[in-house]
Amino acid sequence: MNARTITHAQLAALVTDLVAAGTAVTAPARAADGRLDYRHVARLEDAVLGGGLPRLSLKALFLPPTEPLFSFRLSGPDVAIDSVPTSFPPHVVLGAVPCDAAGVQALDKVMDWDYRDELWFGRREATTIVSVACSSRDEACFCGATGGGPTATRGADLLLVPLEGGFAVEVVTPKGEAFVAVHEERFGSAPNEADVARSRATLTGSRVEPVAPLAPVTAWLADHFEDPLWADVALRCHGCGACASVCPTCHCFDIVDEPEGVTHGTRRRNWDTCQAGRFTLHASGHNPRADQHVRFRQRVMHKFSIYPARFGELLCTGCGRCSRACPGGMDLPEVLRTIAERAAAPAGGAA
Amino acid sequence: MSRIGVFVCHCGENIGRTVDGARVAEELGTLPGVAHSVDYKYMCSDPGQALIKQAITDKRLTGVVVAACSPHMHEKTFRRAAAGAGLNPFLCEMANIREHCSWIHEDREAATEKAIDLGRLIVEKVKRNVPLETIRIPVERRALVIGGGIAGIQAALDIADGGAEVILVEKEPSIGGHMSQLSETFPTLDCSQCILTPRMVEVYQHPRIKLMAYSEVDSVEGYIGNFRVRIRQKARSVDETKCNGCGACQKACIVKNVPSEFDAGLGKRTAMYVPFPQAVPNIPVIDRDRCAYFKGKARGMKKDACGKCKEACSRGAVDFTQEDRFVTEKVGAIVVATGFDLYSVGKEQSSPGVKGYGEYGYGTIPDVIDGLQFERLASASGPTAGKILRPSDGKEPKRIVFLQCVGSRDPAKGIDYCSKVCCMYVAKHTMLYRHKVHDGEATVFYMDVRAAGKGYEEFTRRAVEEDGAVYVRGRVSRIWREGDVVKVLGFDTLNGTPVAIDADMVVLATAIKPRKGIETLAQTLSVSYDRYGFINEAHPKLRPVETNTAGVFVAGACQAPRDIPDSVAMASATAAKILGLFSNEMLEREPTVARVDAALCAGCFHCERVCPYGAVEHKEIRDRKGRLLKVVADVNPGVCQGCGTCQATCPSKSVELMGFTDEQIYAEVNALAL
Amino acid sequence: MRELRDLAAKLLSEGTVQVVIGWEDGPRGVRPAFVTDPAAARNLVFDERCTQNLVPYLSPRRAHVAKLGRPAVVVKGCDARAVAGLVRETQLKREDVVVIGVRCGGVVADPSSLEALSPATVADRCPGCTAREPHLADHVVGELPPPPPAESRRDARIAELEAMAPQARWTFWQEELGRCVRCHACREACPMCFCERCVADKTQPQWVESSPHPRGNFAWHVTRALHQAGRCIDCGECERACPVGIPLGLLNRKLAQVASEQFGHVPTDDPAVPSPVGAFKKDDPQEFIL
Amino acid sequence: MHATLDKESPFEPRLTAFVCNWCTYTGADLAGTSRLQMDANVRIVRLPCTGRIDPLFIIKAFERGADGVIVSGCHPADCHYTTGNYHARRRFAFFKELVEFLGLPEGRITFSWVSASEGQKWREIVNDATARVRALGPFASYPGTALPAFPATDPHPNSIATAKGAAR
Repeated sequence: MNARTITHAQLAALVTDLVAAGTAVTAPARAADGRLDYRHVARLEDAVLGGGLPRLSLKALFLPPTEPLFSFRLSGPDVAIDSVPTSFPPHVVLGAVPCDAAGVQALDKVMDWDYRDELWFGRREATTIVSVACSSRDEACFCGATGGGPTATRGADLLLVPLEGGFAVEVVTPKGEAFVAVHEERFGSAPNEADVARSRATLTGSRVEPVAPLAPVTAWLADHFEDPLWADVALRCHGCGACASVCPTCHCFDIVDEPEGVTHGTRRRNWDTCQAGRFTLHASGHNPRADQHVRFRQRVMHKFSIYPARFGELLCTGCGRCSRACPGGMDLPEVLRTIAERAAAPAGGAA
Repeated sequence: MSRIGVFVCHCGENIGRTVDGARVAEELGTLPGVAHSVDYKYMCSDPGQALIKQAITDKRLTGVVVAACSPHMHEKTFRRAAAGAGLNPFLCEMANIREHCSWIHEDREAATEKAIDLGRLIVEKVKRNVPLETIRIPVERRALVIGGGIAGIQAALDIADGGAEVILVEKEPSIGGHMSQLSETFPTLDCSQCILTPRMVEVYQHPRIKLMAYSEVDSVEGYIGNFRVRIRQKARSVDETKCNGCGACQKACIVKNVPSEFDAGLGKRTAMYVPFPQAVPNIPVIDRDRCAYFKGKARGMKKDACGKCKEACSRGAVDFTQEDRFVTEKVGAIVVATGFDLYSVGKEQSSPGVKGYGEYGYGTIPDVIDGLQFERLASASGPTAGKILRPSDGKEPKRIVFLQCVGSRDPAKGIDYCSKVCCMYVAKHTMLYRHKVHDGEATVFYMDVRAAGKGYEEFTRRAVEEDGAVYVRGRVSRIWREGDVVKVLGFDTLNGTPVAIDADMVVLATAIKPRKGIETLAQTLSVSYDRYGFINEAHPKLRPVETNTAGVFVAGACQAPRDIPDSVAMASATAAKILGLFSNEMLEREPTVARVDAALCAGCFHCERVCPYGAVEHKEIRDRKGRLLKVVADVNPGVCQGCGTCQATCPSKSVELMGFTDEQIYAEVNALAL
Repeated sequence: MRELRDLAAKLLSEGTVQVVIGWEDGPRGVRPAFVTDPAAARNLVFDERCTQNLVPYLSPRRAHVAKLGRPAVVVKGCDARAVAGLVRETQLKREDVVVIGVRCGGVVADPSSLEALSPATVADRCPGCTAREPHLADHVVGELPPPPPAESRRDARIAELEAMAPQARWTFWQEELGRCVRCHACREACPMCFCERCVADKTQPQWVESSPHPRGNFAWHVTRALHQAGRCIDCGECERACPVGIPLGLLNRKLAQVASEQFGHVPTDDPAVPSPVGAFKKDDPQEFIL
Repeated sequence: MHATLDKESPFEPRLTAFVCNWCTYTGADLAGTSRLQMDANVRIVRLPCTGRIDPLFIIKAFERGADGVIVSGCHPADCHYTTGNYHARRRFAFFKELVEFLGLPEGRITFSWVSASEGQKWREIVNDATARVRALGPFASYPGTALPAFPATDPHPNSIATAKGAAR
């Protein structure tokens, strides 16, 4: 598809256009405490593009931490149900970080697996995701190892790559193309390919990932469900689930009924995490994942073995939020590195 | 699904006037789980109760809500009715739409709306009620009586005569208490010791009374019917099994100048002593703080400083090596009868907030004495052999001024209450004085003369009319000494004139206070006390001898200032209560007690710290191989009184108060949502 | 540092303990270390980056750590209060753990930070610290470094909030608590949150709604703070663990001020000093009660 | 004072009262027996003791539509269970300081000691608390209660208080 450009001024005008037309624009923006969140913005100046990872990932916009599924009302023997709408007004995400956008796309598979999650796809369809190439990285980042990178387009409808005075606009999907068509007057002609290549090279640089590509890890996991490694690597894990909260791909939820009085209430779904002890607690009191290291294994297995086996892709985009969030100093790249070393060791030499 | 029956009472016009009972019944009838909802004129009447019973049977109700008066009024009535129809009584609850609604609102619409809310709240609670069984606990048919004054003696005798065993603990070397110090008693002027001593001997000889004098209660565990009491028997330094009370040791004792407690400091005693000749048990004790032998040892002397008593004892009963011993007794009930202390007139006060009267010169003017000292002067067994002689020079006082309400009824000094006995004993003192010193003049300063009691008013009149006591209504502002005269400056509020009297002696009727250290004992027993330290009765009118801790009773002046007849009556009342308690093999208790979910309890024991009754115990949880998994809290249902403080304190809500569970309260709050 | 390493190696090789829980250099700053081999004791570090409180690993509910055997734990003065807390609340027997105290001159707020200790980077609890040398310790190692900066940003922030109108304060906290996703990391990282089943996970009845909506979040954060009232040992782990940066330390600190001003209680590493929970004085302040 | 006298004010607050069985509940009974007229806005939940009253009850009452809460029990030293009210007093000292620090205005929650003989005082507590909450307005309208963390994702905005009829 065609590449285009957009100047800062035109981008600002675009945001104003959208907001004026009633389209919500969400972008990384400073919260009161100065940290970045994906928030509604009314003007481009409020957005912080390419300034790093917001606290929570983009997933929260499509699978909110809590959302109502329906409300119910008892009337004599009858139960009346009020459903929530599954179609949503148009919404634009501006400045999605590439690893966040990739997470959303990875989740499309499970959300359309045994049943189609109408709320997820209702929001997905209403939303246009405009990524901005990533210019910030630290030692927790390992997107390259998961097939991504600072200019990866997975999950994005449009990708903005910084150029002097504005951005090169890479049109990734038909939805992105349609978006450009609607706002045609804001976009400029095709960018100078050399400028774009230079900008991309600056961002990617001589980047060395803390982990090698993960195919050997996936292979090793398949037959190392029981391995002494697990007890060792998870000692410092508190089981707090901060990792899952900030993760762009962790998507487990709990369903609860909240009464609002004797006869009515709301059913909601709320984020949950396999890192919590009670996640697998049976009514009998038995817990198949009673130990924290088993719960940690579950998280690694799901991301790097179970999900790939079922859907053909990793459930990790290498954003590194889990390492940064962990109060116990757990480091997923380090764990993956350790596994990769075991995988590379001669058979029988590892365990 | 629950099948709740709702019964809305009109209470005649009482509820019906402001609450539309029919509408309340109709609205509550639409709630999920309500199978039956009716209104009726008088639910507590026989036909009303029959209506409930019939519905329980016909509609197979699983719970009953009676929307009527306060549960304090009729909860028992309706629970009994429910039980009569085969429903567990604890599945029946009341919504208070009379005291809390119809009687306090006039707007019929607002009151009806509120009645519906209150009814819905209880319907939602009752849906979560579970059948509870009355708790039955065995009873140890032995009683502990703490304090060997007249109240304790009477309680012990009455309980023992009723057939139960009694342990009587007295901290002094002899029983008898304050009554043994009195000369004569009002309003009959019979000799105190003459009526008391036979009772003391009776205690000593009673086959079912175990007397433990010179002993103190150390700790109390357990609960009604099942107390375990640890008693400290203080070392007498005399072997009770060998001593025959001959008194040779006392005669031999070289320390002879110890102020006698029994004589209120007016006489002397030896260090090896029996407090008074009629003491029970008649066994001496060594006052180790005063004894030359023990003082020598305390100073580190290698050689025995004395040993005269030991030498004098023909039976070898004196034992310097004796130590405090502890015994543990099981009892089913406890009587607290620790009596009183006198308010100390001087500036030094043991109780916070109470101030003394420096202006009365007590402690500095030897001829200003208190009422108890006067009793000793008037007593035939006292230091003056019953002659009224003043302490300073041993002369017979010709003019005595008596001051009532010294400390009592004086908020400025920190005591608001009336000490009750002083008006009577001051009248008695004036009479005793005139009977012994015929030309003596007795002047009484008083605020009021409170002589309510059989023969009391007549008694005080006699003091004035027959024995010539002069009563001056007013207070004394200052007492000082000039030569051998005690100057008293007061004010006669009836005449509105100052009064100055040159007296030979002044007697202060000081306030009555609970025994020093009563707070510690009360805490040991988990009974409450007022700001002065008097033990609180469970109900000031209807449960005057019970305390807030089941199985602990109170008699005599430790509950409030009491005279002898009051103390004896209370003592007999406690005995009746205890014998009633002991007439059952098993006790029945309301099942409103806390229960711990051992699986969820993390064993932090905050519950133990807040429990007012010490009902929380530690329980070990072990696996099948006997390995200790954890230690959790466990509530003893016999001790728990059902306050629920544990549950509100428990961070994880692992303890539930039956009848007021979290589910029930949540449901009540939830029922109020619009 | 050598003193610490030698002691750890000695305790391990003598068999006094089977694991020493301390700090080591990790991929992102320092992190908790579980040393079972005497030779590995040389990896242990202690410096101003050692922010983490390691005492949560002693909780009876950490089965995977307990499996390693009898532990020694390295504590700063503030962390020692957590050991005292666990002993006080019968979660830990004092004799079941060897406590190695380290003398401390303050730590940084973020242990993965590369910046040196300064008034800008110091952890909120450090200014004015009175517990720089642990008392509840079997061994105390190291020299006492100079004290941390004495200005408390946190107390100033509390005063600032208290000066606001209630509605403005409400709005502030709604924004802060509104970010909560109810992961309960604050609870899991807390040494004093050791319940078998947290009240927030109780469903019959569900006092604290598990949904991260403003209502559920308010109930949770009030409950969490109240359950710490008078018990919080002020290690700051809750706030540090929070993935969305809620200033939980302000709530804890506010209640610590109440405990101190009204009940005379300050956190201590003496297990014999009772917590104000379960205690009362007859003349406790009650001006707020009509 | 009676609720209906306040016709000019359209808002009638709802208050939930958590009271102990022995003192305040009985005091409220006495107010009834004495026919002391008072505002009809308060609904009493009876507990054995203030010691049983959990801050969670108060939070839940607000969640379920209460505009104000009253907590009342025996005066110090009068507790039927000796010390339950002393423990409650500490608990509520912490609770009150905390919720006010979180911005709840003073006056939404009333703490009181009302003995079994203080029917008159109970009426004052009820009328004064009702008047205070009436002046503060509905809790559901308190600013900031409906601040969504994630814009445009939740078609049913929540608030700490139940918006009346929101779930119907």
